[in-house]
Amino acid sequence: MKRLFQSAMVMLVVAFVSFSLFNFVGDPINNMVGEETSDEERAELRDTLGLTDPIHIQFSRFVVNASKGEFGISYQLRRPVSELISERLPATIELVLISALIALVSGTLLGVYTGINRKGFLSDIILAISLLGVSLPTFVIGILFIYLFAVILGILPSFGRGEVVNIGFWSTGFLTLSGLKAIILPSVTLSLFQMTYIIRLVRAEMMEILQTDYIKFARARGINEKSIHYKHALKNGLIPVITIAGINIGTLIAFSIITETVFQWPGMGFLFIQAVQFVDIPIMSAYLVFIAFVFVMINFIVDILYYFIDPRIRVKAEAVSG
Amino acid sequence: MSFLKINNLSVDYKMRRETVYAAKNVNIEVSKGEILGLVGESGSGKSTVGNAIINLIDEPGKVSSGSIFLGDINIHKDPENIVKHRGKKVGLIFQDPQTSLNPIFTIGEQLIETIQTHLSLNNEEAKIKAINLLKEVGIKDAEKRFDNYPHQFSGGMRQRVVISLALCCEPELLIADEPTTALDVSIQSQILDLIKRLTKERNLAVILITHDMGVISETTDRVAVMKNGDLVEIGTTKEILTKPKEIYTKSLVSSVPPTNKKINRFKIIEKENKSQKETNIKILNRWTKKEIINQDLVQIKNLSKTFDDSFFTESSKNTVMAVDDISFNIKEGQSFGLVGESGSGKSTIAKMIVNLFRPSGGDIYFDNVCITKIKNKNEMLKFRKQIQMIFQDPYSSLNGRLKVKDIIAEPIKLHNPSISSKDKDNYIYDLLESVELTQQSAERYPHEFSGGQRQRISIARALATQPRLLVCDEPTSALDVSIQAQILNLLKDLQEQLNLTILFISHDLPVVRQMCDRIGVLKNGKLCEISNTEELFLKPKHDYTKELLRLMPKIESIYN
Amino acid sequence: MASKNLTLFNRIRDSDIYFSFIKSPTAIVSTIILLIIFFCSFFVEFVTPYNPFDPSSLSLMDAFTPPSWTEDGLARFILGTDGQGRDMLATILYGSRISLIVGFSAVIFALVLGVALGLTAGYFGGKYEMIVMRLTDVQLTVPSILMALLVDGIARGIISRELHDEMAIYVLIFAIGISEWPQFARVSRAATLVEKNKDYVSASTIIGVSNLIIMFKHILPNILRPVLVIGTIGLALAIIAEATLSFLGVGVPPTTPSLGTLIRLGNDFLFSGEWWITFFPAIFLVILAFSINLLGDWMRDTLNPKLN
Amino acid sequence: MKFNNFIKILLAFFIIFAPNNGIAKTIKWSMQGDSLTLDPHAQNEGPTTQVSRQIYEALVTRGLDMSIGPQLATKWKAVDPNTWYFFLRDDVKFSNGQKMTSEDVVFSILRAKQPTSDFKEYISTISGVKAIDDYTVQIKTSKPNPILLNQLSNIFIMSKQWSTDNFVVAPQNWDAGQETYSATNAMGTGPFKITLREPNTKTVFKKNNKWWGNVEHNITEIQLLPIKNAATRVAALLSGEIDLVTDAPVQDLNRISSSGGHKVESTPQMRTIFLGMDQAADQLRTGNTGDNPFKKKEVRQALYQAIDIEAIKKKVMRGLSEPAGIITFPGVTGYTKALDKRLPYDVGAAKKLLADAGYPDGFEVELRCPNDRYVNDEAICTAVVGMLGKIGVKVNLFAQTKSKHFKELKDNQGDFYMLGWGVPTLDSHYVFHYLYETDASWNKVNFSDAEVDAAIRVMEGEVDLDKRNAAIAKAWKIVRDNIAYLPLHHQVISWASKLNVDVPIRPNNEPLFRFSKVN
Repeated sequence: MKRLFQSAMVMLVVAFVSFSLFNFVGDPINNMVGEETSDEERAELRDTLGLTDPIHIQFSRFVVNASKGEFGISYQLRRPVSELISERLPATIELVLISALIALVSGTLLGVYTGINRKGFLSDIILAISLLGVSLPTFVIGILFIYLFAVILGILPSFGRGEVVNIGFWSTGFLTLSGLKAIILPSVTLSLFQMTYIIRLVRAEMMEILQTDYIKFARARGINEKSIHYKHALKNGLIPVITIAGINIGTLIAFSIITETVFQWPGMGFLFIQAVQFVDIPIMSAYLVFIAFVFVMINFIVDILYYFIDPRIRVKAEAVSG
Repeated sequence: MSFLKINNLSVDYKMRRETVYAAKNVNIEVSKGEILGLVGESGSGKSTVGNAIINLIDEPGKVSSGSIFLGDINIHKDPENIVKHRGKKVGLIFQDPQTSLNPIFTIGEQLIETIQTHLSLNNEEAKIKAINLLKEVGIKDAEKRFDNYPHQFSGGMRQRVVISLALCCEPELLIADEPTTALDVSIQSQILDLIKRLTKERNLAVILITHDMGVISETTDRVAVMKNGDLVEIGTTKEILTKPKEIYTKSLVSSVPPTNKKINRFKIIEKENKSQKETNIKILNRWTKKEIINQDLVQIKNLSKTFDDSFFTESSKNTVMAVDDISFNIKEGQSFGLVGESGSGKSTIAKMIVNLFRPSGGDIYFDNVCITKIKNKNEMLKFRKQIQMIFQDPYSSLNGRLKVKDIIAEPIKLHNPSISSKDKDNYIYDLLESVELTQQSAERYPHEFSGGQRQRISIARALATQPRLLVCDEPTSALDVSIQAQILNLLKDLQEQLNLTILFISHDLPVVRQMCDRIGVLKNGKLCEISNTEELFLKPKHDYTKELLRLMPKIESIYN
Repeated sequence: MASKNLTLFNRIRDSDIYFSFIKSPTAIVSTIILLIIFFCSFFVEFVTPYNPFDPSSLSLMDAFTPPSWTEDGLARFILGTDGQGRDMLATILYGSRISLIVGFSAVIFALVLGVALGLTAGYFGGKYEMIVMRLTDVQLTVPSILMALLVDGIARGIISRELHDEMAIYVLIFAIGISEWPQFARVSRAATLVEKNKDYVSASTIIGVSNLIIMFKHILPNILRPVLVIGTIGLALAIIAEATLSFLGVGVPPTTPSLGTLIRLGNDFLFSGEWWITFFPAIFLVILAFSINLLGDWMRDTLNPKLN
Repeated sequence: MKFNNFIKILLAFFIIFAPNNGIAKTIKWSMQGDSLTLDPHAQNEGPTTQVSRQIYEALVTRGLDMSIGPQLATKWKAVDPNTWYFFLRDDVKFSNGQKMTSEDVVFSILRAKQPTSDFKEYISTISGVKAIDDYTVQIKTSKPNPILLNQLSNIFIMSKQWSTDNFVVAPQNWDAGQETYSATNAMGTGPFKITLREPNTKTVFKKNNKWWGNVEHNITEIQLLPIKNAATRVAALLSGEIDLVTDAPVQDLNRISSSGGHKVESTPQMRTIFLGMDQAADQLRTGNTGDNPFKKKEVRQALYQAIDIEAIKKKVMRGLSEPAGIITFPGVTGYTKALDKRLPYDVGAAKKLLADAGYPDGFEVELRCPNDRYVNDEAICTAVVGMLGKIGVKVNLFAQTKSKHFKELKDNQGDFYMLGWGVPTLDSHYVFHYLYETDASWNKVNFSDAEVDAAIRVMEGEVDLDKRNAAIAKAWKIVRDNIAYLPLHHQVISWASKLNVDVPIRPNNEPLFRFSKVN
């Protein structure tokens, strides 16, 4: 309950920020009409748009509209923002999900490996590469990939989503070969940066856990190393990974802006970056609210997952409720 | 015929500049049904030996030589094979039951896994065995608690679970590394009784690693004394405690505060220690010595403190009574002891007296002024000057980023801003000498000092404001027994010469007996009884006091 | 004075950090590389005779000169020239200076803000702490790049365009800094919570030292280690973030290009054979970030703070 | 077991949904921008027209050689200078099968004159449209209009029935962000029809089997896949994902043509790039001298002569530009080689002119540039900044996206700016009418000359070609001597495609897929 309330507060704050964007960054009327519009027409428009109402009424109207997904009309593309977003949502979601999957799975696996084999040659290599990964800006990786896989080798597409299939309102690239091929480079590019973070975090976590008394005690009981590593240590080590995964997805959505720009991926990030350059406030504020919503949802899911995975939290909650 | 034979065991740590020997040519034998005490101060190598037996030494440590026989098998011949003996032949218990269990598996899962690692039992059989074990170590409702997670057990219960885990595959050797240090006295005795019982019932060979001579005296059959990696002396417990041969053992034994009598000073036998004479207290001339007037300096009236428990649980607002309606007085020049187990509220009282916490109820009077009601900062400063405190942990009580000089200068400058730089330096040197440190210490950083020396710096800092009341919160519980003796001597000297009033807080009854004139016994935030020291020890009134006295490990028990 | 220096020197030499440093070739190499980069970037006027931002010194006919070791290269342009005839090496160094200024300023801004808030939050606790920590939560809700884009977008909206170009670098510093401060706040709060409960703080309180002095004289130096580690890694992140924003075209204006801007501009020539225009700034950026990260990584291992 | 099932389901999906590309002849076409709207009257803008041109047709049209020829009208005649008759084909059907008649033509022309139309000024001289019979249309103009046919070639004919059915009788109100059926759907008489429209992502054209014309192409499908980033666009072409790029970056042409699988075609575009300087303002908005140096012709000439256009051609344009002396190009009535000759590049002379004008130390000004409109627009501006720096004029470059650039220019925010001008009518009048006439909509240098204005009136009303040409020549001489603008070059456009894709290049950058082949 407390969590829910906090989430609602966060959403409200973000909504207020984006509402302020609307109202205080430039004159919305100026953004909507041409310079030849007369002052009377402007005043009339202002009135019909309700911009003369008191601020709290405007804000509550904004919140109501936002909750219905209405953010007005893009200044640049002259189409309803809700439509633009819903058109591009599937592309971003698919890209982010695949990247998150790649980053989480490979990041965790490599992190566990390097955490356990601390001194190994392979571990050193993985760590060096992961450090390089953190040092390589996403856009550089993207350009490199395009050059290598699309131009020189010609095996993977360099832009776009390939063929998409529409299932209801959702357009998916997962059901065609070209769609699947098209997602490889962007998703790998997007995941690399996150993956290296996860490797390092999981590794640190594993190393710390392997130093703990209970691991030592397990060793002293003769539990074999495999079980110690992959049962005792790993399960403990995975708990923070859930949090990481949550943050990870959010960050991926943000970083998809870059990837989408480099690979011309028709998603929301691409839309957003153009909006920023054009000061297209409706799109910017809608995007902001959307991101905040995603984050709140992720946090919520993470909390629930914690409840199921960490007995310390679960038992406490039960004790309180029971 | 001894069961365990350790021959010429050496363990070394390759450090960046030199190789440190954590154990050097150690020879120990233990028979079945026998408890061997392995005693020594911190850094003596006692835990290293324990861990070395099953090759559980942390990097970069290594067993460099020696052999270890379990019965006829030299288990160190093939280091790979030791894994097989862990848990199966040798059980190990660590100090802290809080961290010894994997928090996300139920104790049942951990037991069954361990059992099935070594014994070929199916799940059902393993479960039956596990539950029997839990019953054996004294866990009630074993069937039900089998599926509980470690955090659902109290500290003592957890240690029982740990013991059951160590014993579940019926090892023949049990190594208990400080198994009761993290536990309260009452629970300590239960665990020690359990170990003794199991030793007999299962005919175990046991190595009990501890620093506590009382525990040694009450529990072990034979004792091995270690110092700096060397085995100093080994023999029956009685021999060692009553007729130690080596000078180190003698000093160790004499440093232990006796439980049955009050002595004036501890005898310091260690040869390095040159200043046996009474401390030269140079700061005396700066001290406006108070007349000893038979008057209360501190009056505690109906003091209470509650903590919000919302810190621990999310929703419900539980409040915990840490201190519950406590009243006592301390006379000027007296030393007053507060004893109690962990969670009894003794430190909370100390923190309220030094005004770190605000009481939830009741008042504290200092020199007949109610200091809990002071709001004005400058007014408060006057009392801050007169009440100082010495803390338990010498490692955290000094700011590692400051030189000793600056640490001690802080209170001096704060309470006497006009002091000249030269005068200040001289004062610092005087203070250092008063706590038996050299002037050169002033230029060094805290990490260059040992625990005992740091505690001295702590004392020097506390004395810098020339306080009338010194609150000592477990000042020696983190120190080795020989150092403890020195610090306690120092405190006694200072108190005598400066006519300090001391509030001495400790869980350690023998220490309190040596230090205090009057004692209050605390339990769960309530004061059970207050009486003069000798009266309390000889004629305790409250049941809890009696219980504490009964359970307190007594080094003298060996004489009986 | 001399003796004081000596003791400081001795202290450094005796410290574990120093020992670990000279034992770690990666730490030494990355430090040397960083020192060279810092030196060349900040004293670029003395390192190279060219000033790529003085339009009158440029000759368009020099444009697209390849690196000096290639067939068509000219000795006076070691790494070749870009499409405007600017010497690549000079352009990169000037660009790196801007990247470094932005990176350092952003990190310092984030550090000061984050540590101040985290320290006070950890120290005072209560409602204030709750508000600060909620704030970091909300702030973390908006990922760094997004935050920077938003700040930039808002700045474009409210600052006049002429001012915007002048302000761009400050906007950028603010944007990157504002997205990094929660890290510092969290780490310093966590460290403060640990330190606050240490007895030396209680000792100072009992002596009567004021809260402000306790926080900044006693606690601050003790929480600096993890903060420095975060700061080092944060520097690499800030430099990359700056490059990314500039690459997206919302960073510093092209008239004072940073490394990211250079890569973006050079990217147009990736396929046309003039690879050096994008390759050298990119590799320079990667070396810079990699060296900082190597150093940060070594610091993390050596100082071994628990970062979370 | 479970996983296997999953794979089976996945495979099944593939079989169902995988596109069948075997027989189809598809052209994948890419450029930087996308059509803004499919409504053919809502936006008069390059890519929008390029897309509409494949679906919609006009009464007359320009062929591959850019000459005007019949399309929906087979012939036409002017019975008097203000009355025209157009005789329509009787075999034209819309792609939905419905017959096209004069009623549709009348409807469409009137639609293009409505307030929400972007063509209302373009055809402002049309005063009346009338259907004489099913296949004859009468058009009346308010004054003699020598370029009516030119104008009509850009007015696309829609179906009245379809528009009525879908509530799009009026053009989409683009500025208000109106959503109409016509903005996302198209139904015309042209050789192709649109089957999929994802704005800024993908537009699919399929062959219109009901087209009336003689099918010369062999294309079954066109996919328009806009790629904003130039490098990505080239990468996509090189990797074979794209067949045709109609705005290939000049620096990549070598790389593309040397790939072995691609070819590059270039042709001078009907567009001249130039710089404008506000000559009317009393004080520059971005200057540092407190006055307006551009008022002085010497200053304008100094700037002109300081620009090394050959260096720009060689380094920035890679040889693909034609240095220009006037803002019009070969093929436009009024163009002559002599007019197109530039003043010599001469830094010394430029410095002297500047000193003579009273600015020996130069001055400061901001140069506004688009960065995504013309070939290497920003790079040209950067080069100009450097060149002007050499004569002491400190130019601060401000480059931004085209939509903002043009909008702010329209709002009179520029002192010094870059612009490009094409002449779709191939007549000098178009240039004068927009760029030189007093208070003309794109005359943002605020040039004003009574003689030029008078000459423009002659161009509009004079049917005697000799007199008209004389007026044009006179006007050109005046503006050239005045240095009203700083002409830079005529743009050369380049199309790059796979070797097997044959799309004839056209100077107006509009592909005509009905003449295209995939081999």
